[in-house]
Amino acid sequence: MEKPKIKSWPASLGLPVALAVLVAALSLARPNFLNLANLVNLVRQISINGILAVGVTYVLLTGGVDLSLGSVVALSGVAAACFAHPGQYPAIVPVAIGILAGAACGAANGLVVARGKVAPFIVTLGMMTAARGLALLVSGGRPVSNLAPGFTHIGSGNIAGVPEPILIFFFVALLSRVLLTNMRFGRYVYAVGGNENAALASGVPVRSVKMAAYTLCGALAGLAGVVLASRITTGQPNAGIGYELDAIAAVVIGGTSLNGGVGGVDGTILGALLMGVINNGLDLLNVSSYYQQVVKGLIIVGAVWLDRSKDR
Amino acid sequence: MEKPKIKSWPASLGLPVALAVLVAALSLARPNFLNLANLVNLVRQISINGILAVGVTYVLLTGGVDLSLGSVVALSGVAAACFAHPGQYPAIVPVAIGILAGAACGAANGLVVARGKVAPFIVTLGMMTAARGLALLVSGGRPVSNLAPGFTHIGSGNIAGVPEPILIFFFVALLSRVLLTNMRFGRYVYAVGGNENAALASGVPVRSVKMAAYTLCGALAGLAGVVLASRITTGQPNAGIGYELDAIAAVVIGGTSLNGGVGGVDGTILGALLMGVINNGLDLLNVSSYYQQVVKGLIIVGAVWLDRSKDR
Amino acid sequence: VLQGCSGRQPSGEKRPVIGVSLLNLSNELIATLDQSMEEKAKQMGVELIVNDAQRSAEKQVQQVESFVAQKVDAIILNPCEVEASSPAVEKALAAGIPIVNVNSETRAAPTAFVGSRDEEAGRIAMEYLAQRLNGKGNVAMMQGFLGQAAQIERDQGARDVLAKNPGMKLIAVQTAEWDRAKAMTLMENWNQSYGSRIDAVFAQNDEMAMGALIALEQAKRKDKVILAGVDAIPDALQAVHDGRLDATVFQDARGQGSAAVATALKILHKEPYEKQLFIPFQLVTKDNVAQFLK
Amino acid sequence: MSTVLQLDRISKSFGGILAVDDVSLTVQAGEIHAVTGENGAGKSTLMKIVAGMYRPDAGAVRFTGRRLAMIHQELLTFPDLTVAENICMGHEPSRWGWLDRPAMRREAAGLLARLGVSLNPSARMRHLSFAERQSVEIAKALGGHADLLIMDEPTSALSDREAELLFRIIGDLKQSGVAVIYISHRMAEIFRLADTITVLRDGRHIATRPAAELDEERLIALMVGRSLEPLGGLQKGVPGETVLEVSLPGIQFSLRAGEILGLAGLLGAGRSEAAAAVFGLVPTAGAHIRLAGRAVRIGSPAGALAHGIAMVTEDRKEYGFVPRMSVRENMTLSSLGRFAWGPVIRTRREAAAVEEQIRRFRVRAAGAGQAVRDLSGGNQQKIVIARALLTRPRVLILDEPTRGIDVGAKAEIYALIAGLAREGMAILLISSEMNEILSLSDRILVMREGAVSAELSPGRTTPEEILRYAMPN
Ligand SMILES: Nc1ncnc2c1ncn2[C@@H]1O[C@H](COP(=O)(O)OP(=O)(O)OP(=O)(O)O)[C@@H](O)[C@H]1O
Ligand SMILES: Nc1ncnc2c1ncn2[C@@H]1O[C@H](COP(=O)(O)OP(=O)(O)OP(=O)(O)O)[C@@H](O)[C@H]1O
Ligand SMILES: [Mg+2]
Ligand SMILES: [Mg+2]
Repeated sequence: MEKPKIKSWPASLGLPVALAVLVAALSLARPNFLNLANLVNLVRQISINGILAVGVTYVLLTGGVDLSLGSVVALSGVAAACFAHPGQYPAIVPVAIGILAGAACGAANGLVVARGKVAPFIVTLGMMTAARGLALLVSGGRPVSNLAPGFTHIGSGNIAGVPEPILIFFFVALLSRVLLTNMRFGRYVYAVGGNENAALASGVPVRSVKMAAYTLCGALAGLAGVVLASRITTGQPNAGIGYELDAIAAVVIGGTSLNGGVGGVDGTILGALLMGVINNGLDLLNVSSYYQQVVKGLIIVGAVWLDRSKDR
Repeated sequence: MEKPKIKSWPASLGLPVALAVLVAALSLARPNFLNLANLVNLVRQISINGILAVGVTYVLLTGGVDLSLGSVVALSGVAAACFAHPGQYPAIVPVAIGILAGAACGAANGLVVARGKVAPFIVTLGMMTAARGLALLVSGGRPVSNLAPGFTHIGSGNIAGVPEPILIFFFVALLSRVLLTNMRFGRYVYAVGGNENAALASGVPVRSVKMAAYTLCGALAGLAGVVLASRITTGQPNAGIGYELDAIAAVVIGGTSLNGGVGGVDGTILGALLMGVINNGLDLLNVSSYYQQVVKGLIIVGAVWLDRSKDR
Repeated sequence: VLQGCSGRQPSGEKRPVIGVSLLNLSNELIATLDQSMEEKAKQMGVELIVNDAQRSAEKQVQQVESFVAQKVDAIILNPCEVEASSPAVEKALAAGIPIVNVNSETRAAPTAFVGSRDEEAGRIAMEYLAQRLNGKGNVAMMQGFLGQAAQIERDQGARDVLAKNPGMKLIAVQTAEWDRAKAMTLMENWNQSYGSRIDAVFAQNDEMAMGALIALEQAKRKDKVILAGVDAIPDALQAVHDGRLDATVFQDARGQGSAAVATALKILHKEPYEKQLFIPFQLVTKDNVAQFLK
Repeated sequence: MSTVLQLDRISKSFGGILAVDDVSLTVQAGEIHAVTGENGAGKSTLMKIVAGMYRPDAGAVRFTGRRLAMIHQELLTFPDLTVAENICMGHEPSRWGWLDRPAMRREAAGLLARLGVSLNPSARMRHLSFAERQSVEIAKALGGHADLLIMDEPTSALSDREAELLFRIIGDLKQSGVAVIYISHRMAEIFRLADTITVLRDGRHIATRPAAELDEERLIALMVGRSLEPLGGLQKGVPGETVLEVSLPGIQFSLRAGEILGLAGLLGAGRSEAAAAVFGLVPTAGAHIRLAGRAVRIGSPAGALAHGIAMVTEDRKEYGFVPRMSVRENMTLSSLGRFAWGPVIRTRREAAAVEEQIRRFRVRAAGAGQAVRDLSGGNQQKIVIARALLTRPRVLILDEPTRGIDVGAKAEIYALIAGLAREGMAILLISSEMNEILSLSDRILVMREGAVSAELSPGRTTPEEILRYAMPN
């Protein structure tokens, strides 16, 4: 009975199974689903959502939430694009600026959450609106285009045959996994989300941990913004709308609790994959747009339901 | 020492003060802000968000969340509009159908949350996608127009000089206030959100309470959909996008915790008012759209910060 | 930021105040429309109160209600929806305030209309594809945000042309929600499932056309697919100029904006004005792109 | 006498751990039935099965009464509701769903008065101390007109005075035919109250005897399966130089190395609050703290730990541990720096240290990886103590350190505390158990209504004298 009624869903076998079933069904219906080309395609498509989802995993683990992701993606994409015109700077400059812009937004979120004790929902909702406004201001409401090939290469190039967005996503996921499972900081993140009072009483620097989590999340949103801008070869002030919900959904599908303290990056990757497979599969099956939405909603709930009922 | 670090923020004086300051500042800057016409205007503008916010207050109090509100608004608006063509049925029929459609969505959410123990975030995110798809399916992707005057009167008519949407909002708010503070059901809602295990151990019918909360929330979203359709004289399959965030924001600004168990309808009304004043005021001041978003984000966070720091 | 103060200053002659409610200022086309209106207003000595409805018809109705409460002299409405924005028009007319619709139409008849018909854009683009394909081939269509007026009408115009060309088959239709990134993903998936079967793609706006273009280029299939968009945003014009994008359809937002302000002033000054001023769409291809590139 | 409850061969396991193993039990109306056993013996699990919160893997529960009420070891309260709402939850006075608030307040006030607790029925639960919340839970259980009352360590945080009042009420209930299952680690209480005593060990039923047939020694032997060394005289340390000087409004004391300072008082006297102020858990105006003669500002527990002050809090569920984290992660949470190489945790070192503590405290867990929320109450307490000790503090604050700990482990913890003092640790001991205070302390401070009312020496005082200074006048 100490077990709360909302399940803890440790990364159980349910999700991989749901994923496998879906993949099997799709590859029967469309043999080209399992093409190497399509699989690379699929993973590249989820890489932006994946980077965002890994970032927001930190925040959700502390028991917070970040609704500003989508707007931060737009702001950092625009900021990066402003410095990425041909002949201006080497590509590293706009990349750094994008990431910094994101980190700054995240740090602002973290500051108000940790110091001001305002509910993260409100803080990041405010940032969602404000960052979007800033993105529009910076860009004058127009896409910032004409970007240098060195910059757009990030989104479209390959290294050893693997698309760069995939490499970036894997790198981010791996690093975060290490940070969360093998580092002191990771422990603290779980402790803050698991029982903030106990963490405080155990001497965990709760405020700094929260600050760090939001800042990391923001920086990764900045990185995602850079990858997106580079992929679509423009900084779009109205890019990324709704990305926060997709990212949070991937994390929660992956078994991280919105109450904090439980979950991790492994689940997040699975969650992002599941969402990617659904999107890609429905497009491949050419399900009509209207039905696609209905079906998508049902599959997500169904997959999670299955997953949770395994460990009941 | 028993005091936890996360505040319970009871409806303190901070929010009314923030609201008063804002109103004073606006009426100085724009004398016509305090016109009766503009005030009526303002309250009418918040009535749809207000109805939604009151509805989602139930859900948030149980510790859940409902992201499907906006889509349910669209679905029930479309459903109602299909039965509201001139000479078809008396206006009560489409109204009832709209509310029932909303209640059905809410009940489906409640069922999966209460029985399936799936995280409300995921369930209602699924419903958000699915209900939007249904709205598009039902309407064939086109606005359902040519509605009977009896139906459109709801959104535009007055009773004793007061616009009907305002009356509906007040009625809903009053009823919910009584339900939550004076009725046994209300206690149970707070109990479930405050400590689900304790509620279970005390003999509170936790599942039914959750079902009821989601169903009520859905029904009120249905009502909001009807009012909206009547106000814009069409059932729009793409109406209501983002309404869920506005509604939840109003509730949380009003002091209801996303963790459940704390808050109430009074705060929600204040929260909706605050958001209405900000929107209306910024429009009246003719603040440019881009700055408006930045300013709006800052004001919301600022107001809540002020409110919370009062009782620290 | 706060432009001027009230329109009713005690000193001097009172300047007319026009309330403007725009569909969505984070849309490049609307931003251009706004800019041209503000320029024209400055030139004519008019005060504009510009509100952004952010794609919500309800918000638009609210904004017009606010204008009525503020007793502005005239309203310019850039409607979100044909039907849903109609109450806004009716409310303004009921209050005796002239209202000019700009860019797209509402069901309720305003005092005057300045703009174009989105159906025409869909028709022009699809006719271009039909001509390039000689009336025979497989077409895919990327839709805008489902249920929005521009999506519905551009869809309609394109389908009308397809109905007249039985040799052209619409093999795939999906929404990419006006979004470049979503369009790119959709095109990648189409490349996977249809491969070389797609002969032409019609994207209902240029953002999506640009997304599809990048995906096609990366798949090295652009030379086999004809691609057309709508709106003639600078990126698309540049792409047409560079021979990457085949065609786009120009919508004269600047012309619409200044004509709308001019019409509103004519109404206020009780001068004769055109009740319906159609500013036609124009097809842009490599042949004529130079005249659109500034 | 009629049978109210019959348990027939109940078994329950949690992922491989057999918590309850084939237990049968019968409880009669008007009987007070004590259930005893070491930490982790399966008492709470068995009771939760009776209350219907767990479904047994095997066996049957036959409850023939109408209503059953249970006071849980880990309190189950609604922190944001009022005392009255907590007490009436589930059986609110109402007509057609419409609440009768005055009646609720009256009922709550009446029940609390019977328990001798003066609490405002409109106070928010969140603002009460653990002991006060425990009394509210008791009042709630009494208010339900149950014919079977299960009390899982109801007095663990109550002082003798409140406990005494509770025993009188239990006596009254017995007279009116209510059956009571009573779980406690306090021997005196058990022999004072129980008609029948059941002993569990490792989840198995060991014995059920009339209380008259047993004495303390024999009961303990049944519980632990061996005989314990008598507690005897604890060898204490020799107080050295002054380590800690505390000055709070109304409270002043100093603490020397190797000294154990006992803090006695009744429920709500302010002992926990004072300790929390020293530890930096609540920012307190007018707090002046000197460590080894130097004035320090302690703004947070992290600061306190950095200064070598560690604390075991009274409310372990709220402040003691992170429920979903494992035994290992919880134990090292305060001292991760010692087990890390820069930012990287050295897992092997950590595991070794944790294993040592598990052995030292005889923690009954499936392993170091088990989540702490799945441990029994007493075992959770051991984890919290181990976590504090792993920081190697100079000053250790213990607030009800043996709450929920069984007799055997209690003796070991007493020996441990005395040993730490001998090694030179300064210890501030807050306890509601008179025995604990009297046998461990070198000096005793008594608190009353937020201020120190007396300083006594354990050798020359009596429980009666302590109580006199503790009672509000
Ligand atoms: N939810 C659970 N999951 C896994 N193991 C559990 C769970 N609940 C209890 N246990 C295990 O069952 C055993 C019995 O626990 P229980 O809480 O019944 O002991 P207890 O007799 O009440 O002890 P205490 O005196 O310490 O309160 C313990 O070993 C505990 O670790
Ligand atoms: N966070 C709080 N807010 C308001 N009042 C509090 C808070 N914490 C404690 N109190 C009150 O302060 C008084 C002292 O409580 P404290 O917990 O320090 O008592 P105590 O001596 O440790 O006794 P016990 O723990 O046995 O109740 C109590 O009356 C309690 O209600
Ligand atoms: Mg127990
Ligand atoms: Mg205490």
